[in-house]
Amino acid sequence: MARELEVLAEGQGEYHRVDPDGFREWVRDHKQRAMVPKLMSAKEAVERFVQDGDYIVYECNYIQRGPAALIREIIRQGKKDLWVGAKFTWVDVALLVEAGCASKLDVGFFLFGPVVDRAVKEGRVKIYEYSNVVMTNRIKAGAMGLPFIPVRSFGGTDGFKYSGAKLIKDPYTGQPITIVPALNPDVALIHVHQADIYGNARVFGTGISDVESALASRKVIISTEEIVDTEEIRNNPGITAIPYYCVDAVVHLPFGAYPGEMAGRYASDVEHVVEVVGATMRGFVRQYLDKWVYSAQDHFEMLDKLVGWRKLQEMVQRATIKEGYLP
Amino acid sequence: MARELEVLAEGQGEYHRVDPDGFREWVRDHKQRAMVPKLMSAKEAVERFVQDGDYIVYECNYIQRGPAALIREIIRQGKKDLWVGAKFTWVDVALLVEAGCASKLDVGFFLFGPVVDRAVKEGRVKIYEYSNVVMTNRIKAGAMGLPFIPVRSFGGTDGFKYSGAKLIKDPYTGQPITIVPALNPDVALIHVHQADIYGNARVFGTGISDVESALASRKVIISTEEIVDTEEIRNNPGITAIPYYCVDAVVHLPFGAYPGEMAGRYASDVEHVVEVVGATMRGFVRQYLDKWVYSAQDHFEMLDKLVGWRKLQEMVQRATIKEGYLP
Amino acid sequence: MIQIHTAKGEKASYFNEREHQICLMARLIEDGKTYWVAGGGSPMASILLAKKLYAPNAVYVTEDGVLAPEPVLPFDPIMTMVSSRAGYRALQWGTMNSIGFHAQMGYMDYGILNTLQVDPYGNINSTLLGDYESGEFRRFGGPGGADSIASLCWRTILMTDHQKRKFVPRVDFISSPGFLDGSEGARERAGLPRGTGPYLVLTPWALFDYEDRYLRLIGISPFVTLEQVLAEMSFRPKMADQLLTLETPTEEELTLLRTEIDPRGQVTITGDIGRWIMRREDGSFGPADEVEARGGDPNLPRSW
Amino acid sequence: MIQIHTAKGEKASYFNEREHQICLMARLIEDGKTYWVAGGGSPMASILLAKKLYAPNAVYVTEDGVLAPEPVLPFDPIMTMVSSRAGYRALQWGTMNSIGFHAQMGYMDYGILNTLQVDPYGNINSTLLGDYESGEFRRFGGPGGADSIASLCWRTILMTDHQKRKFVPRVDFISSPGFLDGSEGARERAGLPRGTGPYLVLTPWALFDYEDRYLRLIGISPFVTLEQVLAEMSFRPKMADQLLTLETPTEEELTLLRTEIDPRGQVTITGDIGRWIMRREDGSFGPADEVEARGGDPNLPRSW
Repeated sequence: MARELEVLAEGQGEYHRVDPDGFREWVRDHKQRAMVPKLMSAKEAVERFVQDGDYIVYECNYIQRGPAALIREIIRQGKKDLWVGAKFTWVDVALLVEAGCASKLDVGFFLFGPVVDRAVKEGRVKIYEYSNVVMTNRIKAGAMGLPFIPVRSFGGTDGFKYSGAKLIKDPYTGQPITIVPALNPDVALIHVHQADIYGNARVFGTGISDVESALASRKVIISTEEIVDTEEIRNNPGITAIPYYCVDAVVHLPFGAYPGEMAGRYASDVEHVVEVVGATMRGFVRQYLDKWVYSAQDHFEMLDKLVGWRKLQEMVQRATIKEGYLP
Repeated sequence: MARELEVLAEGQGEYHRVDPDGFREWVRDHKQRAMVPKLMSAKEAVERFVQDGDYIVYECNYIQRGPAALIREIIRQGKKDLWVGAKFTWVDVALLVEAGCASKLDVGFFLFGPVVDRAVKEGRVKIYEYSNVVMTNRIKAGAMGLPFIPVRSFGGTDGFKYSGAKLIKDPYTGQPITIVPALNPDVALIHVHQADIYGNARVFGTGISDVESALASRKVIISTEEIVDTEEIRNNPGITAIPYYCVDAVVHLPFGAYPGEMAGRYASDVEHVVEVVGATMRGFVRQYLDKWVYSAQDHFEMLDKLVGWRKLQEMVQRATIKEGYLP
Repeated sequence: MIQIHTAKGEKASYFNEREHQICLMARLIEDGKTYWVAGGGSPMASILLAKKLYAPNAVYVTEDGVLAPEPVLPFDPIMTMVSSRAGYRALQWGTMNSIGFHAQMGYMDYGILNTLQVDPYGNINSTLLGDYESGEFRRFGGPGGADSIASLCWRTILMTDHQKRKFVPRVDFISSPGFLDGSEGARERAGLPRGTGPYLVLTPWALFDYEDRYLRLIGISPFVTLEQVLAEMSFRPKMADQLLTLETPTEEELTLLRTEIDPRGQVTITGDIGRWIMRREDGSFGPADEVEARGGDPNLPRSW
Repeated sequence: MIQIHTAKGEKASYFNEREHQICLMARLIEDGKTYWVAGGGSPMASILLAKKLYAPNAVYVTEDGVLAPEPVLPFDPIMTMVSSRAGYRALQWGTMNSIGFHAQMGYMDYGILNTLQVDPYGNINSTLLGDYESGEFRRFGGPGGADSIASLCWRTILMTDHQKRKFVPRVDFISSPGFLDGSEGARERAGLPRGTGPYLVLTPWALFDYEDRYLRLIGISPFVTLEQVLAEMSFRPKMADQLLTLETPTEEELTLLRTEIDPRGQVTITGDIGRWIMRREDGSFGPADEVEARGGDPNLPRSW
């Protein structure tokens, strides 16, 4: 047999190691298949489950239902050399780069600006090129336990050259087709509406690839607006988005998406968002971090000291759209 | 470039044509992207959208939420040479074979018996070997617009030899991995709890691969217990299982899963199910068809003449579990 | 070393071989682990019994993607899967694809399967008896979900009857993979995940594990002899240095099985359930004919 | 032949070039077809305007998988996607993966994109200006969803400004594929779906389609000359035999745009919106300085 199957072209970008068997062994040896309580503080969750050098994914941070409080905790703890799956990201990449946390980016999309630009030019940050959908497809493949997945996009781009993609001759159609490496991140950070203490989680509304990220990642930190009883989860099994057995930590963080929106619960803090976008675009990220991240010991102190109940209450009142965001 | 990528082994089974570009063109030329009403009778839907020789998929028929009434209509209309994606099927394969409708089966699993056995031995029915999950993975690949997908099962089996699978050397890990051809069926038959007249459909409870089948198939017939207003769909976009633009026909068929269960709405007709299982196992399928299918002009006449209101009412009363099956 | 839960309480005086097998399997269920259970029947009855008595934190999933249900028992007469009683109060309802992917990622510790035939390497046949190529065969339904369970779970446990025609040197058709030709790395060379494979085979008469990927007898039931066990196999298994004695059911186990889990007897009365066994006061065993009726409905088909 | 909806009612006297472009794009939206709209900004404003005036049955989806919403306008100041106002009363909420797969299967007729640079073959650059290899470049955010939109929708429509630095013979980086090197079958050889590719490019000054996969000028705005149009391109496009005149906005269009769709001016006041144009009574055009304020908030960043 051993018929040939041509590889027509290959990208030259470094890519996160493809090792589905190794991932399986990680799951077997580290994920709790019994229901054990996983409630802990953001500090503990980030200390235990985010290591220097880890590949992290999250999405829509500072926009809607992003894990904003968890990202700020990562910055506070000064994690290093993170490789960020920068798909559907925004200002947070600049925050992580300014804080010295990130050194590699798989892009996607994010809000560029002087801080990241300088870091890239000085070689402190390396960029590998993908697109948002190619990145979520890679995570999807990771969440299927596969080593790679075909995609019908990305072929012919210059990004392809700086990626882990390959163009092969499809053994079924004989036509060229692009395949991309599956992505099994080290860490997924996911903010949800409701979770029980074991990690069974509910998400309402659209998302990018939260469920896939939860399944695909070696370590999963869920932050949640609300802790619900497992009995409540069992009353409606059809709306459980994330099953407990892929979750490592559950952190109860009301307003955990602040300053972003949490659909059905609170609107965004527009002023804050305008401030951080401005800081990113103009390069004043250090000032932003000093003011909003380093100045508070944790999320709750930040809300108390820098935001205040009145503002939070006002954000809640502006969240007038409820349809589809309640169980 | 043109590095070699070995094909280590290949199954010898015929498989439904892999043609993602052809499928795309079918979608472009035949699927309505505008919202147009698609309500019609089962007779019209089957006449218009099931052709002799079509590859059809459905699941859980005569068990729970199966498209039982649609399958009976196919039998009444005497469709020929259907190729059945027989994953998570049961008695229905014997019904289709006895009625002369089916000539090829991709297995999966179904309830064997003398009728299919005879047809296979006489060459009237050909069987290709897969497993339930490999079949639903094939449909998943079809619903992603891909030509093939890797799987970590099926390798080393004898089924592999009589399938469309291939064992290749994974260009990322260097390890052997099985790939299977995507499946884009000609027809999907899906019974749902609620749909609007455009085909936006809701399904409550588990399933096998209904959503994937709807997306992957060239022609999609939805039968539904209940027609709901599109306003109702828009009130909870998070629970829409199937979007209108992949649906070709919406058939309002209360008790359309009869004699199977419809979770949250009615229990199964146990006597009927025992009768049809017995007929399948003992080879009395012709008698079953005469009594239950050919004797009635349509689903409604069957319910009226052969089942009766009292029985239906009793089935409804036995459906006491509601949690998770209501919007 | 295999861990077997200790059954407490009075031993039952009358039971059949199927009941004995299910109670044994229940005692083999490891607490706090995930089980992908094929269809219904004996594997499902075993995990349900285990959760009630020995492994309350064992988690099972079904082929249709139901995660950790608290089912309403008994199941409907035909449907052990997909139905609302079977999926009641689950943690998550998924699909066959979603649960298949979870297993593909390594989330399922154990799979429990039934089978038609098994060989010394743990290969499983549920497709046909006879010769595929010549067309001289009796066909069955196919692997269903068994192929994926046997491929993707870390450890596969097989429940089958103890009959010569079931333990064969070479299965007529590999529907679901065991250790294939038995050579080291054969599964990996076939593309299957590393480190998976057959773990136990349990019949009403005997318990087997694998040594160097070859079936090894490690325990026998007290109502059969080693000679009987070996006589009803078409090949000779390896033998453990010491054979365990497989304890017979307790009254508590049987009561749960007969009144809550399978009151209609679709698993433990209908179909091929083996012999009825009597346990005498002195602990010896003998045949029992037609023991007290349990009210199974003879019109109902065997559960699947 | 390109179909352009006819705008009814009184022509507007004052508008800026961005407003003009958006109104034109709205008139190009085909009713009853599906549109995958990148980000927010001009493409989103165009489809919203079209649905109100010309193409009520056009269906749009967003990158985060929202199918056919009836959004609450105006959007939040920053968020045109993902937010609850943007996804309100959709037919289905999916994910980026699900909508990507729908597009991959051919369900999306059109994609509408913004870009930094475009070349004669419709290749799109949103990654950087300069030279990738040498590191001498100004970097931008990356393709985001644009690569998939340009690859998977049947027809790609590009909205960009009419500037020499945007229309270049060769883009500095192909972030999203056009016709690549322009040869027949180049997309298919790169693994992209058959029969897809660039369809239109619309600037505030001109409309282009493609002839044999090369950009062709087919229409110009009445307030610029052909010479101006060509002078602000770094290559010469093909020319249609007859050039359309692109109608300027109507009062009705602008009122909807300014009061309902973009009342804060984040698309049509903030950032690079081109010149303000005055339309005289006699139908001729001239420059207009600092027209009546529309109340845009200068502290808000441009919408994305």
